[in-house]
Amino acid sequence: MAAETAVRGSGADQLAGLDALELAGTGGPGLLSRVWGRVWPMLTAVGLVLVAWQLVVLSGRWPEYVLAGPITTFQELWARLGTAEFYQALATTMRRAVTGFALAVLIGLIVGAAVSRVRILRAAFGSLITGLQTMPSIAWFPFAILLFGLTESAIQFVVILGAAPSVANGLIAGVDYTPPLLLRAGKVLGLGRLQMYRHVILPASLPSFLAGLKQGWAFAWRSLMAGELMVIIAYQASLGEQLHIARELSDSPGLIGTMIVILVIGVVIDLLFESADTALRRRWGLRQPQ
Amino acid sequence: MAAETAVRGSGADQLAGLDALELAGTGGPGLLSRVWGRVWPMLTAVGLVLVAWQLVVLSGRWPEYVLAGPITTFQELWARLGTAEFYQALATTMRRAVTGFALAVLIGLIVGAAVSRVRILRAAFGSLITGLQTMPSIAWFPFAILLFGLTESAIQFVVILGAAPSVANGLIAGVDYTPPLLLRAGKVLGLGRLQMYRHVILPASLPSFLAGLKQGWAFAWRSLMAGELMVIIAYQASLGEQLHIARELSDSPGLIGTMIVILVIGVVIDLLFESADTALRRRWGLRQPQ
Amino acid sequence: GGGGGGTSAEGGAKEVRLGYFPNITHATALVGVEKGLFAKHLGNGVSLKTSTFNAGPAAIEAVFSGAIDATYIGPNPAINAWAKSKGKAIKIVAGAASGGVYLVTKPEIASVQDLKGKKIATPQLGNTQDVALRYWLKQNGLHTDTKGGGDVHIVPQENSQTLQTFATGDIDGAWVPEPFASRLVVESKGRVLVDERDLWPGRQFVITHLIVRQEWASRNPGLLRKLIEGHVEATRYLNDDPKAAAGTVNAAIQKLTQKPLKPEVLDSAFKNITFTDDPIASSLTASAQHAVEVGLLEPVNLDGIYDLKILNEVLAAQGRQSIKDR
Amino acid sequence: MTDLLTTQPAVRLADVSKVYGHGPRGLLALDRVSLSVAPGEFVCLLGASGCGKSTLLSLVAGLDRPTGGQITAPGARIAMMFQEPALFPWLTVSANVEMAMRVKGVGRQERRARAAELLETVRLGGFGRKRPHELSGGMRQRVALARALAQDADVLLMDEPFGALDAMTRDLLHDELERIWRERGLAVLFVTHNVREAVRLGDRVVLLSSRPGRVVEEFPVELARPRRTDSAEVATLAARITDRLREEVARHGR
Amino acid sequence: MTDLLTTQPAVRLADVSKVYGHGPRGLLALDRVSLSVAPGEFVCLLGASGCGKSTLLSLVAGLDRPTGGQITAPGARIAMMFQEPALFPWLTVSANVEMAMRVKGVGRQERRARAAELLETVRLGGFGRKRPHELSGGMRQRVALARALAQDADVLLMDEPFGALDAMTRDLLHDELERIWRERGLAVLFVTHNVREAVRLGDRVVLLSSRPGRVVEEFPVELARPRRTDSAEVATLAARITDRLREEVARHGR
Ligand SMILES: Nc1ncnc2c1ncn2[C@@H]1O[C@H](COP(=O)(O)OP(=O)(O)OP(=O)(O)O)[C@@H](O)[C@H]1O
Ligand SMILES: Nc1ncnc2c1ncn2[C@@H]1O[C@H](COP(=O)(O)OP(=O)(O)OP(=O)(O)O)[C@@H](O)[C@H]1O
Ligand SMILES: [Mg+2]
Ligand SMILES: [Mg+2]
Repeated sequence: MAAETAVRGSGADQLAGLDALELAGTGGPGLLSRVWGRVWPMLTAVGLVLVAWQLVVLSGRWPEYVLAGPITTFQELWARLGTAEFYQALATTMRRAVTGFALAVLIGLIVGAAVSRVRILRAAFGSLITGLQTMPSIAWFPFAILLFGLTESAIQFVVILGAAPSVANGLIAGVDYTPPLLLRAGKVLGLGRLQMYRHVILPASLPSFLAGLKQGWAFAWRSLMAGELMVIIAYQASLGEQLHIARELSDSPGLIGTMIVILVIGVVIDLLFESADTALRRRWGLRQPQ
Repeated sequence: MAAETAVRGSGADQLAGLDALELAGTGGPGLLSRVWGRVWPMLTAVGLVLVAWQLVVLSGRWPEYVLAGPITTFQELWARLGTAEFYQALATTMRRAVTGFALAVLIGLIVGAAVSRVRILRAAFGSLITGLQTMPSIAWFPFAILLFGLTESAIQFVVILGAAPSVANGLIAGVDYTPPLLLRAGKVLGLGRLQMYRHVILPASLPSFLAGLKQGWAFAWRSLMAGELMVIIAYQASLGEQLHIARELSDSPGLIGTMIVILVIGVVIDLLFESADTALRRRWGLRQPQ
Repeated sequence: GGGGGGTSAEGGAKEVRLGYFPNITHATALVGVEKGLFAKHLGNGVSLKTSTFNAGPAAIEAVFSGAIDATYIGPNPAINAWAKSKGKAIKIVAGAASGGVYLVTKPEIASVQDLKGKKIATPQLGNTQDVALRYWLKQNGLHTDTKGGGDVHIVPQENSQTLQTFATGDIDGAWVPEPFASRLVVESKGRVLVDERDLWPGRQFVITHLIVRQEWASRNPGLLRKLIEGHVEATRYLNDDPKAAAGTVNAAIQKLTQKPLKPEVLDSAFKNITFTDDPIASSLTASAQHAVEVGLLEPVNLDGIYDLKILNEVLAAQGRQSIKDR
Repeated sequence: MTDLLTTQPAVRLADVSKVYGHGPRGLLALDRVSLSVAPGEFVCLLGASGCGKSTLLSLVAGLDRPTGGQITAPGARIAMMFQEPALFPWLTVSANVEMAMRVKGVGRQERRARAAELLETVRLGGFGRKRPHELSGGMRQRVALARALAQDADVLLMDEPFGALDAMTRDLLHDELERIWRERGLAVLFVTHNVREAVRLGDRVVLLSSRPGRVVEEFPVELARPRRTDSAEVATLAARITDRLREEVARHGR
Repeated sequence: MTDLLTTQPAVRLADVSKVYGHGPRGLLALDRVSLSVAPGEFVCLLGASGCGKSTLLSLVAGLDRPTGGQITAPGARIAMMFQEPALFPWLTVSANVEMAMRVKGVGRQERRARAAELLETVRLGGFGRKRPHELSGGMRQRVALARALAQDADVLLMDEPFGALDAMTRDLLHDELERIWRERGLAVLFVTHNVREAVRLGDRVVLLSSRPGRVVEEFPVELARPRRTDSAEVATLAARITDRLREEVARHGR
């Protein structure tokens, strides 16, 4: 008995030794230096773009009223940033984008879940989903108005039709590549159909789903920019409207200014998605901290 | 010596035996039954949609000139399919889509390659690429006309700006997930920087790149539908123009008919991408024939 | 770049690049191109290259970038282009069409006062029709604001969408140009409440005119003269033989859009539009004035936007009356 | 009564066959295999690649259905371990172990406690809040073992659970598995193609032929426990079985 | 001249150190390791997980740079095999083998012929047009071996090449490797943590300590070839080395 304990004890020691040996690793660089490492190249890039732009303007190839220079544009943008209207427009657009996108995610999730798990639905509607993705927003306008009249809902309808296919496709791709081994493991552990979905399939498809979300956001945003012209609601300025009006009025600084706002929003959203993605992959050990 | 040969011989036999044992497998179902398995649910789905549509029209909720029924629509579509003009429009649009997309792929490839491999470019422009994805096409119209005048090139410009970011993003994602082991293997085999790109990185990113292509196509197509209105080249009908005119004239059967054409093209293209994807994954053993 | 492709230094241009819309208010251009009237006046050595647009901004972008030399266009984009370029980019060199704008409402609306609390569509915030509606409501004691509030709710939306929303009852009326006004009447049983001509002195106000790129015009006065000669002949054709002209216009529209107008819409619209070489300068300045008054425009100096010298020379050569530019 | 229970096997396969596919392209993976595992018995299933070992375990676990024959596991709860750990990467180690209990509706507190206890059993106390990717291969397999034990099963199926581990780790895990098996009185059906491993662990080694899988021979292992993989007795029996196995394999190479 | 050449080692490491990371968070993976491999010698490098075996091979292969010390491989072309086959899945087996030659600009015809010959050597003649995923694990590793041989190297580095294979396949591949090594007179540096494998294959077994990696002891293996993994002599030496290794490992568990 004593002898056995000794053997076992030494076995445990050896196991612990092996474990300790396997688990070493060095830490990454600190947060501050990581953020700075991301920010400075961006700033440099922006600087370079500005310089190039100014040079084109200075070349005199086009008059200022055709292609506004950075100085005029930023004066215009700055003036706008000082008005309450700008922030209302921004708020309106972001509200629509976020709610529309949220609905699109919900619908994409349901459709994607159904299509990915039911083989007949898949064969019937799988390609239709991508087909819908290629449908330009303006084609939906008449139907949006038929169904919802001149209301916010009509805008949301267009946004959802733009974004939901991407979301669904992302989920479908994720489900497709759920490792069969995990499904078998789930089954052995006694998970039912719904539990399997909740505990195995959904989490396993998260990375691909996230990529679908990102694409969906881009589609949602573009659809929104178009849709905001369809229904102009009293006392609600919006970015889409501003973009359109700037073009309508041949207002070059206004147009470029609005484009800059759109770009900045796009970049910020991308950074959000990216950090979600990075966090996810790190947590799952898909991306080793290098 | 004889003894050794005997030993070796039996070793070879055993190896061959093991190999033979590992390499068994049953074939999948035949091609015909596979195609049919895909087609009939689609046909059923189309049938169901048609019935639902007819029911809505019959309900009398909206007059026929606001929401055309399937019969009117298909009569209209059929009439169009009988004209040479329809095929010219289709040809024009497809030509623009394909050339624009091809250019977008080329540019996306170059940009994606540069951004994915050069860390500073990545930090500087990575998020900008997604930012560009969210920029609506109409924002580019003034610049397109500035740069290219009223030419096909202006349309292509808009298409490229729509699609190239997706393509680049797909490539970047693919490069990111190129297994480091393969890179090491390439290096040990003596591959130089460019050879590494050509022989290892590009092929390894192909599946993700293909997904990017698919998204890119959707963006390209939508941009094209908008762009075809920006520059209307005399006597060259196009799908985008037809869509717009149908809407402009509140021509419900014309609009729905054009939408059907767009959907069919979208579905066909999706099927092409899907079969490319399936073939690729099967060839690489990523998707086991089930 | 496509800038200035058709011009060389000493006015030795080989082509004239003209823009217009496949639209009934652009009938002058449609007829001029279809009947070869421009080509006839431009002569053998010069080719006419046409571009069609479906809205003003694209046409102005094309003018600004030098992709076209001249275009038919409505009053608003012209004022914008003038204001944005501080009088450097364009000139109005001739009128094309007048009239053809109506307030069409649901039949139950019988008077201005019935409009209270109703939704009325216009093609675009701050365009001529939008300004006209607001100014007219104001004169009738109805208050509006640019945000869509007030006694009457003004909803700017594309004309095509107006057709639909009127049919579904989402809006109660619309202040729109032809052929949309006629379609509202013919297809959706709308009723004409106001003919905008009745609001203007001499029942005349500009709806389409011809603008040119200043840089091009100054380098190619000879080509400009020929272009205007063609324009004048096209206008005369429209007035001399309206029936045949209507057919020509519809044929041209069909060629460009594959969809002709319905005969009843065509007839009604054609009757309601006057084709004239007179750009009706007074209506443009008055409209700009109204826009300032309803708070849609910063005061803009339109002095010099017209250059009718060549037009008047052409008219004089035919023994016709000259046209005033204010 | 007690007598009846003890003589009744924990798992019994009677003439079990399995065909993959249909008709002429079908593949006979298992051909009338009969086999029983007594409660508390450790049976090792040995065979070359593709001889249907995994197929057999899938059938017993209920992941797939036999084409012919019968499988009975009277009242037995069955747990299974795969060649790879098959842990859910998005869950912590503890949550992985708790999964089976969670599905059954066991309360949070109780689950936690039980998982901690099981992790202690596989010598991973204190690792509950790590994620699978932070562990080494050997540790992951131990987590998978803990997860299987959490099912409170009477029968444990193991499909080459230690195939991917290095020799040293494997030796140590053999000791651990033997200890746990003895403590819990489990019936174990252990699949491997490592002959020494089979002899080291099993009460009985069953050798399957290849394609179609058939029981070729059974070797009772009557060596005293604890055994050592590099002991002479194990080597001797292993050499005997190996020769039989090689013969079986070489049959396919000619 | 000939004398000089034969006494000059194929690979020589002198006081090689490697630190991952910087400053206080840095990790000393290798600590002044000195080691040489003579031409035609088969050296096995043995050590527990994380002791720096892979790091050492990376340094020799030129995939990474040492922090201190010197590595000389006079005139040697170096090929390497990894634990996983690391084949390019988009290329056929033959194209995989041809890759190194393709990079060097060898003509198509010649490449083909040479690849076929090498595949014959690893007993995979006729499999050239298959894709890697169509092969079994053992076959893939043999393709990887053929690919390494195609580099016409004098030195072959092998990083646990057979770790993922089953015991039987591994035994067979040991025979094959030994044959090829002897035929070609390669210098082999073979990393493993399977003691029996090291004794089975090596002329010399070098035992590394763990973190920092240091050479603890060298064991010359003076057993006659061909050896059998389950022979008594191999087992005896293996047991000795194992004890030493376990001691080394247990040091980290306390
Ligand atoms: N789902 C399937 N469809 C068709 N054939 C299959 C399937 N699963 C296994 N097979 C075939 O059945 C035979 C037995 O497979 P199985 O996986 O049970 O073997 P194994 O003994 O576990 O092999 P290994 O040692 O490689 O794990 C093999 O020839 C295999 O190709
Ligand atoms: N790129 C790296 N960055 C930081 N640390 C590293 C890196 N590569 C290896 N290490 C660390 O260096 C040590 C030695 O690693 P190495 O991979 O050489 O060990 P090994 O002996 O090959 O282990 P194994 O048997 O697990 O393959 C380990 O502690 C490891 O965590
Ligand atoms: Mg198996
Ligand atoms: Mg290693």
